[in-house]
Amino acid sequence: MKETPLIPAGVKRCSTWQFSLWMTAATAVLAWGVYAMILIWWKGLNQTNMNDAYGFALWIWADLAIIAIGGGAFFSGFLTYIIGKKELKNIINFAVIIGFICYSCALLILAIDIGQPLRGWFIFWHANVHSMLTEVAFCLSCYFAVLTIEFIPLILENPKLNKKPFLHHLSHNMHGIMAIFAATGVFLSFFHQGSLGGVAGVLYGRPFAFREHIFIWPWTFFLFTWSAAACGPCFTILVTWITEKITRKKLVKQSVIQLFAKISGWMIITYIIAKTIDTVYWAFVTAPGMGFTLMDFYASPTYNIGILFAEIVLCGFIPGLILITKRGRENSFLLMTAVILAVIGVCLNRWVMVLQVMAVPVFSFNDWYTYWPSWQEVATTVLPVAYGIIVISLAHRYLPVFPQEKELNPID
Amino acid sequence: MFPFCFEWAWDMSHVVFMGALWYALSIIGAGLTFAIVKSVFDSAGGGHDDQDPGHH
Amino acid sequence: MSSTDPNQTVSTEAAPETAPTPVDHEPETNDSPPSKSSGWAVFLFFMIGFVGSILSGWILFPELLYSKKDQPIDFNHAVHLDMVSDECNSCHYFRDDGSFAGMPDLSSCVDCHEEAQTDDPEEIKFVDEYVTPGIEVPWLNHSKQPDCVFFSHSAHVIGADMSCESCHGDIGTSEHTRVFEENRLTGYSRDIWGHSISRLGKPEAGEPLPMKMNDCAKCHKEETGHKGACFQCHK
Amino acid sequence: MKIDRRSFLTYGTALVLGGAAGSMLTPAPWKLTDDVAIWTQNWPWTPVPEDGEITYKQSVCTLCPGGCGINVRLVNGRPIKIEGSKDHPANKGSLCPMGISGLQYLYGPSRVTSPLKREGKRGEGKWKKVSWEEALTAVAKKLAELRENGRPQSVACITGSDRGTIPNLIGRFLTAYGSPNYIRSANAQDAIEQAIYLAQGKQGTPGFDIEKADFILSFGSGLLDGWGSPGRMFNLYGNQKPAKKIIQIEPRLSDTAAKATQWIGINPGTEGALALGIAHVIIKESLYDRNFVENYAFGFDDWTDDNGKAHDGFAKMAKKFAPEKVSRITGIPKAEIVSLARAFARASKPIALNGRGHGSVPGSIDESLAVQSLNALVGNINKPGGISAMPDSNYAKWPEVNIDEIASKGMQQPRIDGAGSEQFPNTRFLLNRLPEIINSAQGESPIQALMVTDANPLYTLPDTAATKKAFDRIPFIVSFSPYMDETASHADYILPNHSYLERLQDVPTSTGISLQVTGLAKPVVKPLYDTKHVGDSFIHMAKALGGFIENAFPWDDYEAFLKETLNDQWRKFKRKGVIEIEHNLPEPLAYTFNTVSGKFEFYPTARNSATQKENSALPSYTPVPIEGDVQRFKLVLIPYDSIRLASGYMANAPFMTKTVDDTVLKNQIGLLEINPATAKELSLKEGDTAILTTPKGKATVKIHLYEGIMPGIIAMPRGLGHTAYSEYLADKGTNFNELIGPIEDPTSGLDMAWGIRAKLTRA
Amino acid sequence: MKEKNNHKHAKRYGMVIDLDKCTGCGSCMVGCYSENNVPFKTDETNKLDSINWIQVYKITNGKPFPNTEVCYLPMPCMQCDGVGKHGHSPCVSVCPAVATDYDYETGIVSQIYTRCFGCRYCMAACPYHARKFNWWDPVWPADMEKYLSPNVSPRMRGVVEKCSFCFHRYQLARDKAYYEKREELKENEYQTACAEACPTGAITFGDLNNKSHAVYKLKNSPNAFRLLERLKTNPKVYYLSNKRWVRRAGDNYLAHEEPAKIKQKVNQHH
Repeated sequence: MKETPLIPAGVKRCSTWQFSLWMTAATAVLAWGVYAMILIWWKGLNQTNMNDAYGFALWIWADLAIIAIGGGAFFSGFLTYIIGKKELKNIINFAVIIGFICYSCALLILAIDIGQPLRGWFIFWHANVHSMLTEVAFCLSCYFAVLTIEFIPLILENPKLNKKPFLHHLSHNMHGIMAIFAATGVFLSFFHQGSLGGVAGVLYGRPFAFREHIFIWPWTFFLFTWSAAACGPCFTILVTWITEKITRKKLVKQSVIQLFAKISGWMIITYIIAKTIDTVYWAFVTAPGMGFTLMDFYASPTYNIGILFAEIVLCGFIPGLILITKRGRENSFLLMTAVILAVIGVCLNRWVMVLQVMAVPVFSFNDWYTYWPSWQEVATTVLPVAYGIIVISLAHRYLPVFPQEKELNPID
Repeated sequence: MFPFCFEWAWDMSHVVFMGALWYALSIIGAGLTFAIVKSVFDSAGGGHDDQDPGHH
Repeated sequence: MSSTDPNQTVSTEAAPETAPTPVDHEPETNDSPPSKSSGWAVFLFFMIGFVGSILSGWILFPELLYSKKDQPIDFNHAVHLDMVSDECNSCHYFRDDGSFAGMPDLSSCVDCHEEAQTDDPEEIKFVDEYVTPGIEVPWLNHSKQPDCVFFSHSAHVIGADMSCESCHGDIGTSEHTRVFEENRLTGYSRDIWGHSISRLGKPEAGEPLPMKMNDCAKCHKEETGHKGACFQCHK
Repeated sequence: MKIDRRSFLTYGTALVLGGAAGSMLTPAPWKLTDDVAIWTQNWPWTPVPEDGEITYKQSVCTLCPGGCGINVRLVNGRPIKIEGSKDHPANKGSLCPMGISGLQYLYGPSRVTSPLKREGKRGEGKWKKVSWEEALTAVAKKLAELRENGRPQSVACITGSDRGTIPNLIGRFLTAYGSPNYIRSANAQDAIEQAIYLAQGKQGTPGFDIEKADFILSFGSGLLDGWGSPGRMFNLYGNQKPAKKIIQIEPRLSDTAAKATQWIGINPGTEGALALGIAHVIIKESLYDRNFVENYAFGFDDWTDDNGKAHDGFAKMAKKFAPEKVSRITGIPKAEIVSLARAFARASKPIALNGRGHGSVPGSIDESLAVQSLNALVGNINKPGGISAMPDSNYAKWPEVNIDEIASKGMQQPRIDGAGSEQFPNTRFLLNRLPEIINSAQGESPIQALMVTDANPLYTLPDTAATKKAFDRIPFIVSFSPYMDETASHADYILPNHSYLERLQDVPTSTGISLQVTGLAKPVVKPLYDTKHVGDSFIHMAKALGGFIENAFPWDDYEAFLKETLNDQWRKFKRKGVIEIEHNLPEPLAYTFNTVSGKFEFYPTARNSATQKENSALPSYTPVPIEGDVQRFKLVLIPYDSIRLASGYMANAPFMTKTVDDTVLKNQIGLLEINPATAKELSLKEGDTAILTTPKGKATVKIHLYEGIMPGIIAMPRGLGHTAYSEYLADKGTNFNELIGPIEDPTSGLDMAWGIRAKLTRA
Repeated sequence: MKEKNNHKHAKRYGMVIDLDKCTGCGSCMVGCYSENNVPFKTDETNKLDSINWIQVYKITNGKPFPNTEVCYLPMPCMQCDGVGKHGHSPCVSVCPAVATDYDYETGIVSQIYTRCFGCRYCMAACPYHARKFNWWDPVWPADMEKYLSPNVSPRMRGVVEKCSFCFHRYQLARDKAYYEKREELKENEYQTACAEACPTGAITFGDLNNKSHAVYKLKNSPNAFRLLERLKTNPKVYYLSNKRWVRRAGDNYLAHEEPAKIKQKVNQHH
């Protein structure tokens, strides 16, 4: 089958065999993940190294982390459609695709993570509205629907598909009302990012996770939403940069990146200040009230105080400060350092909120709990990466993802 | 999830939570239906109704 | 999203120019007559699928879902009810610890059926195949709840003073056993779901009530004003 | 309407879409979604227990010698749970974890479900199912053959208990057959009962009236770790704890020590010295019961025998054990010894006990005598709150056995284990000596056929390697075990007994209880498998052997035998399930003793003094020797008993193993307890893997740091390291008996080893 | 959870465990296994994947020989009443599918295995590790399926289970009461299997609201304490110990804090 009619006009793509080779590699990794996934569904969660003390582990971290870094989608939608930052239209397609990948994987991981996948729909049908997880599941799936709706018109813009009048019109009409969808998506995202924060915050039996008074609501909710909004764009920038390196093409104008980075920088700074306030109150008021000193929570060789430093200073204030200064942003090395640090920071935060919560002993006579994922867990966590690479490669090859590509890479 | 479900209770938290959910779902549903129906008419009408594409 | 991008509109509109060959079959070419009629054909196929699946979903599906089994013995409740002194309780009795004995075992039957009393072939079969060798009859229980359910007959029959008929219908006056329909997937009796596959409408007079959790909860809510705790009926 | 590929695709899509849309309006997808979820709730491989009428049956637990009453809950006649019986006078409703897990033995994977004949090599695990007729005939034939060759004494039988009708029936069989080699497995009762016999002249089970005592001085007895009748001990502890002082003396903080009023760590094997040290203080401070010592005791003061020879009395001997000296030996501070002695003597009803752990190792006679003397010093003999010898409830009155010439010749042969010989005149059974005797025999093994019931010597005897070697030399081994235990798996024939819940049996209650209670274990369920009551097996074999042997068994089966035994009590027994004989001797009679002096003998004249230090029969102190070179093996390894681990012939049920802490067993490796200070010297950390070496064997262990053990001492539990049974038990940890050998007490021949020298090296 | 309490004579079933009497024998665990059809595996030494509805912990005072002391601490589900009003126990509020619920009539936190879909959020929420996950399909070897009790349904793989205070015994006792036309249960009619199995009688079970029940008096002893009270989980399992270090080990305290005073402060809030 000839590929040419599938490729958008006016852009250059690598040769079919090059592309096939690339896709084969990614598919191999994907297959490994899928094998592990099937193994887990068939044999049950005994395929993991989770245990009764570590009921939440690698997957839940991966879930929280990819939802956070997929936050670029809702936040760029918010900026573009609600605030009216029109420049961001040049990156929003890509942000949506990344969001779509992240959220579809988040749902997939949830489906692997539960002990009874065939009963998974109970979370909707028999919903307990007081549970943070219910809120997460509802908003996650609704928002995933929104992302799909946002992704569909882009798919329909594939030259081959767009020839069908119905699909052409559909794409067009969906574009026409996209602002409404985007607004709904922003609304849903605010909700579920927040409730993900609540997932740990409401665990009042877990002194490490628990927050009091306003620090539980709206603070933990707010922190999660804010950090996703702050660091999601960084991930979008990072993936754009990687895509540019791999395709050896400039895909988005630097001015767009700069704007996105600047907004992100201010978000990070404000977020990390709020996070610091939260940490100080927690360390000096909440924890002692339950009989813990701050250092009790960092008394393990793995979970030492360095973790807190890394999360707040190294991956918080530093990238924030780089991104809000013009010189920092314009230096491409500093820009990418900041972007990477911010992404690590938000992932580290999710790690701490899941795995350290489980590791900290609550009884004075218990030891720290340790856990090391099984290969099946690692494989299913790597699966989204391979899946993401495949989706991005396909999208970039066959869809007009980057509106500025043609202008930036004119074909002679 | 639905008022006829066993766990359903008409209290504040249900109204807020489910209200938000159904609100979001109906917007998505309505928007999607609108887009599809309009596209059906657009494509059935063929060249007659050029209004929308013309606006690009 | 890309509505501001002029290239996009150009590319679609330019499509016939760059790829003129497949015109004759394209339904999207606006004025070719076959495409109009094929539009109706598409609709026709859609309707075939639509109506076909509705019919099979409503008629074929319930037939396939349930397997049908006969009771080991065609039992005549009506005859027995006339002869016993304490109505249903004569055979379906409470034990001293308040638990409900359910289906009677052979020892309840043996007193009268040591030997066949009539020439009813079912009775003779009962005596020959079960009473004489001392094998319990594997009755198929229409009302059997799954293992996770604790149902207290004493709470309902003694505590709430309910009659057997209020849930089990008029089985007590039946002259023949009904066919036992078993859900092939779950192993449940169809009676639990209710005879109506849609669960719409009310069961006819004398029919046993459906016994899904929602049915229990509905009645509990009506009678007690609250739905009760999970552990009330689960174990 | 042309159908080409493209339109086919379009129409197909339309059809599918229409179908999908239509199906949404039918119940099918929704019902299927629901049904699939319900299917996960009723997976066919998740069992659904059958419901039915709940009933209860009373019986007696025979999993250990404790003899607790049990109440079995049945659903439709199917036993589903065991609870303690509140009606039984011994345990009054309390039951240990083993008793509660009893149904796992009944239904468990280690049951032998039919008679088996060995097919492959010994212990290889290849068996052939045979009929009862075939199996019993084969065993009877072998026994007949040995008799014909004039060697009936080469047949031996090892049992778990010598009380009740089943052991008596087996003993009767052996007598009629012509073998004196009826051997009961050893336990602490052996030494204590011998000490009581020596001092009081009464043969009987030791009874300790802990119920009425208010001060309990325990020399390492695991009172709450499974000692005596566990149900009784727990019940007592729970109900009377505030009223009692318990002093626990042992090197390790056991569960008993943890619950005691005071725990005193002591160098292992020096308990006898402490007892004498306490006696020293009591005598020196004149705290002893003058009435008893002066009027009812002999050998307290120095005395002269009929030949005019002067002997030292107990008081003089105790003088040698001044607190300073005892402190050096035992490692207990001097002041503590003195205050302990005063507290003991001043208590209103003090009692001193010994028999370490579960009480499965006899221990030294000297130590038992010394502890016994403490009880005598406070006049605590044969009275409420004291100790006494409980005569067996003697209900077994059967016609005399007439024996033929072969049997008579066989019976005149000395016992193979040396019990009752000139060297060990007061000892009845010496199973611990058997392996060594067989291994050192020239030519053929002196035992040609061995029958084992209610015992598992291949696991429970010290020095497993030597035991196994000895068993390999025995040409014919028959096991009556209902379970595939170590001994059964090395047998030639297994004639499986009913499990304890399927058989009828009288159960005299255990050592230590001061009530004469006999329980009746009634079958709570019909035998599940093709098994036979061991009594019936012996009666059957007797009949097959014919002649005088057959004549000795005029009963059809065991039930008839038991019925005749119990005679007029049978009906009451059957109805009540328990016969209780109050042991309440009138006060004046209490101080009559059957000794030579007619008094309680501080100086046990019946003891063979030839083997003793200074030819004196007085309870002296010689340290219990600990095998091994001090230079090579710097540590001392001791075992400990836990109520969660069965260390006797019955092994753990899966439920018990499930309760075992991960500081005792981790994965398949046992943990060794070591004081952190000692571990530091050896640079070992918690969880390290190490090689434990003793003069007898080697084992891989993991390190568990425990402050509750004396520095220099290391401890591991007994009851692990099985090689047979099922995957729920086998290959977990190390069998302590593989690491220790027996040490013979010079006067009794009984095993008194409770520790061995050892070293630890990092793996 | 907002549901009003419709029961005039609502019970608050609870437990008082006398740690001074507990010898760590494990009978409660075994009694619980056999009462509640708890499965077992060939290797149960990984205590983090071993299903125990009541687990006996061994704690020490940390002092070196010979001043070492050991205390055994049996830990069932605490059946928390939770912060503020009853029913907001740490686990109940987080369960997304109402598989675990607070019973206002008895105060018992239920767990419905057929509803649970195995998200394990409740396990993350429970500081007592009372909740256990069925990582494997349960297997009863040989004929052991025959000893399973019909009163407790065996669990399938992939769901959470925990101590139910032997709720089925309450159901059976209620059955009998209905049959005998009685409204109230007697104290001894409803007892948990562990309380019955405890051979030293260390576990007392009853209605904490009922002044005639033994637990009512015991829980008010000056030696009584609850585990992790400062987290405001409001458990219905009380412990007794005359040892100060044991009472202190039941919760977390800063170096200068005095348990008795903190306890007073915490309880004022309830």
